[in-house]
Amino acid sequence: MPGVAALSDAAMGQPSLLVLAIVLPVTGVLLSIVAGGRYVEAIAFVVLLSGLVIAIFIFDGVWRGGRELTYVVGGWRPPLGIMLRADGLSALMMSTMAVVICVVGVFAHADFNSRLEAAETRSPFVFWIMLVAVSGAMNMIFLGGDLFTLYVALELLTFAAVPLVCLSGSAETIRAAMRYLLFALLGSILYLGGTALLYGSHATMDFAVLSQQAHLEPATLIAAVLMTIGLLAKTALFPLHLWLPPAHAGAPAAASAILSSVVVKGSFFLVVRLWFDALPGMLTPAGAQLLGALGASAIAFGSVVALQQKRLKLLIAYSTVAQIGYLFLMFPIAFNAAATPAQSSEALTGGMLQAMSHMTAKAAMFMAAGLIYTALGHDRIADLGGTARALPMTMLAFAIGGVCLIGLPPSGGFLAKWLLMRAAVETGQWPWVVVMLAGGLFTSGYMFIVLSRALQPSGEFLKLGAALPKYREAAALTLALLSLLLGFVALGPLDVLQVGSGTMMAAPG
Amino acid sequence: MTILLFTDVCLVLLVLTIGASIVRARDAFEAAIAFAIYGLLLAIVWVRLAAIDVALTEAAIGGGMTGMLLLGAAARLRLAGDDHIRASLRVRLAAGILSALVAAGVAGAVLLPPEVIPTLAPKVMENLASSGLGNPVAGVLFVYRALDTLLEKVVLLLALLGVWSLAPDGAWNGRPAIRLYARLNGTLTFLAQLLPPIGIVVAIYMCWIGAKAPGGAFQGGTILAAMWLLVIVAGLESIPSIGGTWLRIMLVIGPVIFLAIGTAGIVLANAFLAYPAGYAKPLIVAIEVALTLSIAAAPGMLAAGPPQQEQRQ
Amino acid sequence: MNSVLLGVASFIFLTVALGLIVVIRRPAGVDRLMAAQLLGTGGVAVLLLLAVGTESPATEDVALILALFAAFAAVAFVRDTPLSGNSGRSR
Amino acid sequence: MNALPLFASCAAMLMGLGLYALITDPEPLRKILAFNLLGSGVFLAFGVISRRVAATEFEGDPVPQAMTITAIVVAFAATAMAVALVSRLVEAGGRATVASEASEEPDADGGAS
Amino acid sequence: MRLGLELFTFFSLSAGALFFLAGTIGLIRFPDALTRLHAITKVDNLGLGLVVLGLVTRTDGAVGALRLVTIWLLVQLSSAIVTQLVAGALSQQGPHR
Repeated sequence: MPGVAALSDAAMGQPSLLVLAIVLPVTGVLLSIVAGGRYVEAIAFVVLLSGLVIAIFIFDGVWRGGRELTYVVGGWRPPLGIMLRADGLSALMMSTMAVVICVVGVFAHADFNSRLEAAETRSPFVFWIMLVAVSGAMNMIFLGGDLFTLYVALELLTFAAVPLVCLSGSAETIRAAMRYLLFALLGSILYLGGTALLYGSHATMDFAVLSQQAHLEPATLIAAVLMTIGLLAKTALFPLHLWLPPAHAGAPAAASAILSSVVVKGSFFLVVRLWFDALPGMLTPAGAQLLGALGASAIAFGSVVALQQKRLKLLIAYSTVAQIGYLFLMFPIAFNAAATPAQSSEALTGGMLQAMSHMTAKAAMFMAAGLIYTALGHDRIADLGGTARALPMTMLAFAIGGVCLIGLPPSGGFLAKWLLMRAAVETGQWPWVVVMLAGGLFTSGYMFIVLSRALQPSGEFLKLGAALPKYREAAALTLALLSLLLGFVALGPLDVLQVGSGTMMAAPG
Repeated sequence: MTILLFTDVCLVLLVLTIGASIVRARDAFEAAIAFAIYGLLLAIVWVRLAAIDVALTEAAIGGGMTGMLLLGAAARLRLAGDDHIRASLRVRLAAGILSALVAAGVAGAVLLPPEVIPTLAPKVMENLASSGLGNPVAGVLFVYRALDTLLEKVVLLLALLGVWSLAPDGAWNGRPAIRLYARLNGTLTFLAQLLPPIGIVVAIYMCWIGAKAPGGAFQGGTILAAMWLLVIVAGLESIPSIGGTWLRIMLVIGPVIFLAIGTAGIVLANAFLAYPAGYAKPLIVAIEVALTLSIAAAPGMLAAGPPQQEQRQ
Repeated sequence: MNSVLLGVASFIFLTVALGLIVVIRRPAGVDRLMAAQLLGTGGVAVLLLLAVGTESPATEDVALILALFAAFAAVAFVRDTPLSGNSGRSR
Repeated sequence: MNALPLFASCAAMLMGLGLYALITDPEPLRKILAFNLLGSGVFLAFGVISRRVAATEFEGDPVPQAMTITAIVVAFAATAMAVALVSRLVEAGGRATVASEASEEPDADGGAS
Repeated sequence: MRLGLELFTFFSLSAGALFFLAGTIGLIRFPDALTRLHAITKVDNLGLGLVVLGLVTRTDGAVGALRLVTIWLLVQLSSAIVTQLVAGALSQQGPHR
């Protein structure tokens, strides 16, 4: 049913697609609660697939239309009402997210098959509903143009993500979930505090209105700082990363993939929106340098700790800590006093591409690690010998994901880092280039450790605990290949990022 | 009027004192009782800020439900034994500086308002008449910012699923292990028989008056939830199993009707969550009634906790 | 006359505040519960006086909810007080 | 006769108090309480901002009030979920602290662990 | 007549306020929990009753008056229950300070 609605609407090419991208997952969640466990997986698939179709239509509309799609909810224009907005950033992120979440859904089928059970069981029921909820919350974050709506969306995302962390129910994962929840709550309440102050100064929550009204004055600045700190706590940027590794490493593989690749991007996306769209030109070079320095520290810290990990999933989780650092390198580059609008925009493009590459690559790597765990019954790096021979497809997916993280051509990671570095060089900011190169070396280091272990022949015949369905390996490989091929978006779709990002060019620095 | 100013000074000092006593309490149980007091005080603060809708919400949720929830948890925790460890001096010092900075920043930002106070109040009032509502807060919640309100209901449901997801594997579809009042004496039973009818009347009144004066679905629903819990705690009714069809329907009925009317707006009023001209008020009242039912169910189940293996009665 | 009402409201609030500040320092949980009860009754009185004194009838509804929820802290308290075993709480 | 600066300072101080307790108190339940304190400070800031309008013809700005109501409900949901996690943690055995290893206690500026 | 009503209100409210004061003093000064319980539940309720009595004359019509009385009865009820419950809990717990 919802799928039909999606198609007919899309055929009309209406901006009401934006509404559908949010209404559909919400409907899915509500329907699943009533329909019960046996149907949740089917509902999730319908919703996620339609979500993918909707995302593609929105992308198509934005790219070919060359302008942002907007939808005024309830017919009340901002500042009184709420406006949904799809610009190049949101269209690209939304499509990538939709692909990732669909593939992870396919991958998760084996772990959370709900149709076999006679009665509703806990983990499939929770997993599928939360997966749908994550997609809805992310769509809301990508399309939202109102700071307070985005607060609700952030909470939606948090409440969908926390149960995914402790799906297994062990004391360890519950502790990780608790820690995650506390950080996330702290983050959202600080964000809300900033929202209150912004409303106090400007009587609006809308990005577009704010960007015209806001100017550098203490209250606005304090608000923006509070919101940024809150969002950084949710994004797990060093030194607020403490919750991430246990939470991401302890969850089931499919959940880890979603948490690490998709969920942290939600709050990151809002940081970008805040500084680039809502308060353009307000991030002082010093503030931008600070964000960059935190990013650099995250790269250093995450990589060094990743190198010391004994378990594969923890290694990948710490690699996420490091990769999140890369995302914040675009701020000092884009907000440098010397940067021309074109260079700022190049840095932004690089940063968003990094986010997309990490989304696909990290999901692939977590899925591969999950398969290895299923097959071997453990994920100790030291005992991975022979895995490459026993599970060639899985290891290939893992390796390709690593290639993207390191930033080798033609991967999306390469293009992202290349864009960032070029912008950095052109604006004379050499230290960030060094940081990125060093980060790449570190990444190669821990990838080498894992791959060299996996390529070693094992002493005895490697006994696989369980046979892996081919489609699961294919799912991991699909996303890995996608991350590899993301480098080719430079040939076309990447200029969609320019759509609607005109506001930030008003006053860089 | 200066006497009120003096009272406000005392009110603020009292709020801060109780707030500090929450932080400084020796154990979590005492802190939780202090928090229930704090919630009641905040309701008075909201009255002083002329935000009656918020005062009602705070009295029902902050003072009532959250207090009850935290008291229950603190008691369970106390049974498990808790030893109060303190953070190191270095941590406390750094936290103190950070908190002071945040407080100073917020104080600075709120205390120094712009010369012309920016507000949406005139715009809200201007357009309120077309919706037929008399309560501007309800107007914001259900007309201008209805999307937030709808999503917030989904947040409530997700939190409930999150709580349920903590059930042991075998206990799914069981009943939440809410703590009952252990002693068989007539006092609580008496209260649980007498108070709910009054509460239901008050809840209906709240829901009904919400369209024109402070009140509404949130407050009405929370009162219903509290009454329901009271009846359960007194042992007069058993709590439903989380798999119960009726419970599931109750939980989603509010958001579903909200969503349905909102979606119908695409066709009938040319925008999602828009109301056809002339029908705004009855539609909003319908949404509020349905939401009241869902809100009665969701916070009640949230406070009851995850289902348990052995079904204690 | 309204200023008389507000004056009485202030007076009652001050006595309640005084009681709260003294009681909240006491160690026993029961005393804190009594503080809640004190605030329940006194708060209702203050709100009613404010409602009539400032001519905002909706404030009476806040008092109504306060009255309705006044018993809840106590119910939760007696339900959750660990009675058997050591009663260390009371000292 | 304007008490508004008073409530504004109160909001800020509650935020500070809540933040301090959230960072320093190691027990999760008390962290939850601290989160609620912090939240109430933020809500009061909304209230003060709403009430600032009283200088004009309006009693208060309904938009921040409506947002506060939404946020109070969300905070309640968060509290319920956190409480359920703590209870489960206690049942699952072991101490109800959030730190996984005592040695791994986060640093001062590490926020709310 | 009007003056009489106003005087009635004035005295009623004053008396109510004094009862609240007395209740608080009792809460602070009484030696043990049970007597303190007396102080706050009984005396404060009387105070509230007097306040309501004073206010009834100031409300317009029977509905407003009824609402006030309902609120008072509600507080009465919950006070009575709380006293019972807490006293029960205390007596099971043994002697107190």
